[in-house]
Amino acid sequence: MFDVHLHKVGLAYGDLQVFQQLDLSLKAGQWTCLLGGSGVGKTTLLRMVAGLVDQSDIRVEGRVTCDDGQPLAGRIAWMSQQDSLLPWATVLDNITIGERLRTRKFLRRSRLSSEALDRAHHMLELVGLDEKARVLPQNLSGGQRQRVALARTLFEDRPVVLMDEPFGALDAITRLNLQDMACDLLAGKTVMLITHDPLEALRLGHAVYHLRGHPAQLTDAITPPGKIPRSLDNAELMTLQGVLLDRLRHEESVA
Amino acid sequence: MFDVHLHKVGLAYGDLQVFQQLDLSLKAGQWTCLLGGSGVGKTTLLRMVAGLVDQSDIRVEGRVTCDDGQPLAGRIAWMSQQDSLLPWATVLDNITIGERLRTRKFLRRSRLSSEALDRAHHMLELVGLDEKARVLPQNLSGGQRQRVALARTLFEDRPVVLMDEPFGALDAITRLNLQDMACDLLAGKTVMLITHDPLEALRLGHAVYHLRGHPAQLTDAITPPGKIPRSLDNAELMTLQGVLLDRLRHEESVA
Amino acid sequence: KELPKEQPKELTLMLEWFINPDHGPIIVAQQKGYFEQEGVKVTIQEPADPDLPPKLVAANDVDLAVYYQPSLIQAASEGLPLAWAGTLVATPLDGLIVLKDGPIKSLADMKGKSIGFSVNGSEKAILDTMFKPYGFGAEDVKTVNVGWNLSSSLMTGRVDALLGAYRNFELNSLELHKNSGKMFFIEEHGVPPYDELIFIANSKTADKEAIRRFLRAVERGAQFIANNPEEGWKVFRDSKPEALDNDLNRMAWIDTADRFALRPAAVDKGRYQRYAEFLKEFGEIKQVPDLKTMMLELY
Amino acid sequence: MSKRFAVLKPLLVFIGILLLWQGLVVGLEVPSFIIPDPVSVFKRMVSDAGLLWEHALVTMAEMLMGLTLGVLFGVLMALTLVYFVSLRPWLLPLLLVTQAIPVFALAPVLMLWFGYGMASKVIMTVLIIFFPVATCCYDGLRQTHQGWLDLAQTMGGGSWAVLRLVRWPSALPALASGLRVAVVVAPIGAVVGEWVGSSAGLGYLMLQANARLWVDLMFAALTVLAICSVGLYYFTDLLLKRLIPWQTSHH
Amino acid sequence: MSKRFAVLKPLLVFIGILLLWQGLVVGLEVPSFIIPDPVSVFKRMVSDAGLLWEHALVTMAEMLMGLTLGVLFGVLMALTLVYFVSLRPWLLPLLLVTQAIPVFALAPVLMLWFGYGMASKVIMTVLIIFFPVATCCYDGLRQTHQGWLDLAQTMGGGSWAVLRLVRWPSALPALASGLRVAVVVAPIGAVVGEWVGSSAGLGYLMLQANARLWVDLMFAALTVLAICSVGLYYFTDLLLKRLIPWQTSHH
Ligand SMILES: Nc1ncnc2c1ncn2[C@@H]1O[C@H](COP(=O)(O)OP(=O)(O)OP(=O)(O)O)[C@@H](O)[C@H]1O
Ligand SMILES: Nc1ncnc2c1ncn2[C@@H]1O[C@H](COP(=O)(O)OP(=O)(O)OP(=O)(O)O)[C@@H](O)[C@H]1O
Ligand SMILES: Cc1ncc(C[n+]2csc(CCO)c2C)c(N)n1
Ligand SMILES: [Mg+2]
Ligand SMILES: [Mg+2]
Repeated sequence: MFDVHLHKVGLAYGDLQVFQQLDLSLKAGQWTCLLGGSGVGKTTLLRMVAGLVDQSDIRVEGRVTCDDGQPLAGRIAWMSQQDSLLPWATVLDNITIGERLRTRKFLRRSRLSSEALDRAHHMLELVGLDEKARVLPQNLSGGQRQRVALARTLFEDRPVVLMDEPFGALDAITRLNLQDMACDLLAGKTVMLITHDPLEALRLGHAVYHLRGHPAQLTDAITPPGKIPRSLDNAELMTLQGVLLDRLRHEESVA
Repeated sequence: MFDVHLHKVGLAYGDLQVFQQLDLSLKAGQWTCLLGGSGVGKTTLLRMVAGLVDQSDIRVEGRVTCDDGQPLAGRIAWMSQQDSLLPWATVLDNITIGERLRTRKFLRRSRLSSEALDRAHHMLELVGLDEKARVLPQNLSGGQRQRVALARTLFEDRPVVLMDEPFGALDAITRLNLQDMACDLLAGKTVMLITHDPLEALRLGHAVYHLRGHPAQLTDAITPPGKIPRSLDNAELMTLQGVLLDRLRHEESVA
Repeated sequence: KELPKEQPKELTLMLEWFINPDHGPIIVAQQKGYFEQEGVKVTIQEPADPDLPPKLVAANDVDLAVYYQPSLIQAASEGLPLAWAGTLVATPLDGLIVLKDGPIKSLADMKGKSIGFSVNGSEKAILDTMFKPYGFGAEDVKTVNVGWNLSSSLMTGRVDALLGAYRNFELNSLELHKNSGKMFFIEEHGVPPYDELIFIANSKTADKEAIRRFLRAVERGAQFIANNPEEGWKVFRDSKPEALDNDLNRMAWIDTADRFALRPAAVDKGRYQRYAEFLKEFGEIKQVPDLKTMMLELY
Repeated sequence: MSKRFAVLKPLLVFIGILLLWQGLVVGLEVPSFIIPDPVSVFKRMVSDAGLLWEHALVTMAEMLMGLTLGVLFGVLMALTLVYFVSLRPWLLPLLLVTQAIPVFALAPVLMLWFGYGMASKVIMTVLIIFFPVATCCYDGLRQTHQGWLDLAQTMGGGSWAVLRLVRWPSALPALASGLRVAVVVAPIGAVVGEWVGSSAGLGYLMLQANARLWVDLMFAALTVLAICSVGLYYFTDLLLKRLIPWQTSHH
Repeated sequence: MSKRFAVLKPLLVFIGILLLWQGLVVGLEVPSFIIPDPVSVFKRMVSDAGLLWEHALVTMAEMLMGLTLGVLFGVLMALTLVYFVSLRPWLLPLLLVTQAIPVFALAPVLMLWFGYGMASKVIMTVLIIFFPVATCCYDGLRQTHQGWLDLAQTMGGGSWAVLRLVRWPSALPALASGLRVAVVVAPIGAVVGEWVGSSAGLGYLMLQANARLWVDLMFAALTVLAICSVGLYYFTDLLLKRLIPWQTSHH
């Protein structure tokens, strides 16, 4: 168990300085939620943590460290905003791609352990797609694709999980169910979650940050009380939602 | 002004009967909202209305007609669930692609009328992306891409507008603003909107349907009172939301 | 004697190979203006594909071509409208070439060896005849088509012998590359003698008057070379010095100068009959062609 | 029904070509020593079936070996270009030079270097096939969707695994174009090789027939060659469609 | 700095090849008729510069004309295949047959119909180039993302407009592969054409030189040809990179 620290990170696409001198800590075993206007830089920040910003046209500053001294690379599961499913692989193969990518075997079809296969089927069941296991992604609906991507991320079973709007394409009920499921499965893991839904952030986050401005800055964290997933009937949550919506609205007037 | 009627439509992908014997009317000048679980068939239904289901592996039944007797084709603007931006075209070119596709000119670069160009810039301003006009889609954030797709749909200025989760990738505030904007611009148009957000449906829909089951069936319409966009403070809306969430939850227990 | 005509006739002549001393009389006639004086205007073309000239003549695309007597007989027996229209070299030049200090000392050693050739179509007849006294035939050697690479394929050892390489030319070429060659002359080993290089024309549409004038000029060219071989060389060389002025051509010229037919328009039909029967005997042609159509009656 | 018709169509086209050919020959009075009529070619094909078959086997063997090696080398070259980025500016010109030198022009010299046996024809075929395969495969590999590569990176995939599971399948459609070109171009390599120097094969037979002015035999050999390569193409096409099923839906 | 170095690299490679070549020839004592040493080739290039230049012009003209026409026809064929779906099963076998027959086997016919001049060589080049371009362009056009086509359909785009604004740009990367192959293959076409019958051009010069055992002249011609086509390739590559800017970011 380790915290992840972002030290004075900054990033620019060409002339566009997305953020600068930003500090953030992802507490070990906790969910850190990130809200923010469209195009403010959430995805960019998440990619930075994931170590995906080494392209030539991107200028990067600062460091991302883990407080156990080990590098972060190799210890994350990342779910991108686009589902990034491999079109030639069945749903099952998509879910287990990480496992297969890591086997060092030189075989034609690296056989998965039956344990892994069982786990993959279990994941599919959890996201409600067990009967689609052998289907190609192009034959899935938008929400189904997102659920497959979610299942893939959960299947990875890494200590740090980075998710970029994992429930965005889901209907309200499925979303709540999957939130619960994710909380359950990711208990004890360090999670960074980008979402557009303030309630979702309050329901799941141990710390809820708001990214805003140009270059983007982080507000102080809101730390809703209680265990996650929190019930939405909670009165305190509603109060916090008011605070949050105020912050979000404030941003608009600033921008 | 004309209504659009779906008569006993049915569709199957191979063995998968998505829906059957479905009737639905899109009232002239009104917003019809469609809710439903992930993978139930909303996108499929919308594509059917848009006339996009002529692939070989799809079995289609029923008819889509307009009550003015004219065909529907050529009178719709369609916004798909994926943003479908052309990667080689700038944001501005993406927005005006419809206009350019329809000019019958054989020119190297069909010149847009300055009127059209102004309108495109105006659309961009409305979705808050005026300074990104010359940027390629690959340099946009997820929400920005969706806003460009929305601007493209609105730019089309067709009597019937079909939108598949047009606000799904947007943060709460931007979403509210763009809903208002869309209501404004689409006043008098016949709109079919798929959404996952019950509140969004209640806020914007003259009629709110719920698609559920296998094969999918439509529930009776909920018809919230008052002009759109409705205020969320409205008490009646909250009651209706309760009804709707009940329906949605009920579906889950059935499935 | 015919007077030079006010209206010169135009002829296109396609050679059978790139320009070399074998074409001496033609080049000399061109250079010294004999063609003009005889009232023909000749355009000379070199072939890129050695199999093309007869077809072009048959299709009336060119008027005349340099060709081989054995090949003419074959073409005629296949029904192509081709006919003899003059002789350029009246003796065989072909032969079986081996390396002088190679393992092959006599034809008997050829059994099981490989022979490179530039296809002409009578290899089987020739080889069968040459090897017969030693108790084997064409099927006991391996024949390899080597296209344009006659001497180099022998020098690199890719083949053990060559057929279709000329005694006046390829032998010198070998010499120049420090590989002495030795030739088994085919006419000394049972193959009926024939005219190595002849002119052919379309048997149906040939303009005999033009050909007569052409042959007169070629005859004068051959005469000139016979009388002044050194001078002839200079004329030949200077026609295209950048391509022709080299050691190989100089050496080949000497070996070629006395082989040009001095009576290009004369014909020995018996030779054609005999060679055709020879080919027929070895199954290279199905029937002996009609000499009447195959030999243009010039006079 | 329609499946069976699909097989019929190429056949009909084939018959159409034959009719056209016969029509042209008769109509334009093309002399038979330039192009013979299909009937006499067909007669030759029947009477010399054994001969044609024997030489066709040689050519087919050369083609198949050339194809196998050419595709192999092409793919390896593409992989090298993609993975050893620093080697790229050195390799690319080298690759170009090997291609810019037309093998045809080099053919006679190649024969001297590698002998008149099969090796030289296989090498010619390889040289001809190699470049389309390498180019298409390289372009395909380069254009792998960045999102997938990012994903694979965060998953800690070794580069071999990433190649096998991500880059390779994503490059398959482009590689397929390259393979289709390669298959069609392969006969040229083999036949030119035989033309320049050989003692067997359809190219050799064609040359022999041509020199003897047996034009019908020459066209019979040509027809056999055409049949071989059309067959090879359809076979490859079928194979590729099997290998890239996720593509077919876009049709 | 690094830009300038990028131009230097191919040059260094070139010099490297030359040194290796010279080393091999001298070291292994290869006889000059098998492969000449670069020094004597270079001498030939200097002494016969005029001759080479003259023939190079002819070949370049043939190549460029062949390229233009071949690319044009290839693209047109691809468009026909994509747009006239019902024609496809008829055209495809036809297309294949034209390719399966080695062009130079048709030489006599081509010579008869199109004469001994440039036309027949241009036609040869076209025949050779045509197929890679058509295949790649066809594959590119076929694989246009269905979402874009659906969008265009709902927008009521005419098929010409859809082609120009959607299908064409989306096929460009694939077409680029085809063009790269075409550019590199073009010299083969021209040279084979010259081989089959001509009185000018580098191919002609090479054949003549080869038959005369002037291997140094042959390699000089070969070198000139190689320079021409490498130049052509880099030019095309630059052009293509300009035309497809949205691709570069994936690198
Ligand atoms: N091309 C296809 N081929 C086969 N099955 C398909 C195809 N597209 C969708 N389906 C299936 O049809 C059903 C309906 O899909 P559709 O995309 O209409 O769902 P949806 O209601 O839009 O879902 P979502 O909210 O997740 O977007 C799903 O079960 C899906 O798996
Ligand atoms: N590859 C890129 N090149 C240049 N600019 C980029 C690139 N990707 C993103 N941007 C810009 O950087 C800014 C931040 O983008 P980012 O994707 O991080 O936003 P986001 O907060 O995730 O937004 P959203 O909620 O819409 O997904 C945006 O203004 C976007 O236009
Ligand atoms: C100098 C010279 N060398 C070789 C040949 C070619 N050649 C000699 S015989 C033959 C086949 C017909 O007999 C061929 C092609 C030539 N014409 N001139
Ligand atoms: Mg984002
Ligand atoms: Mg959908």
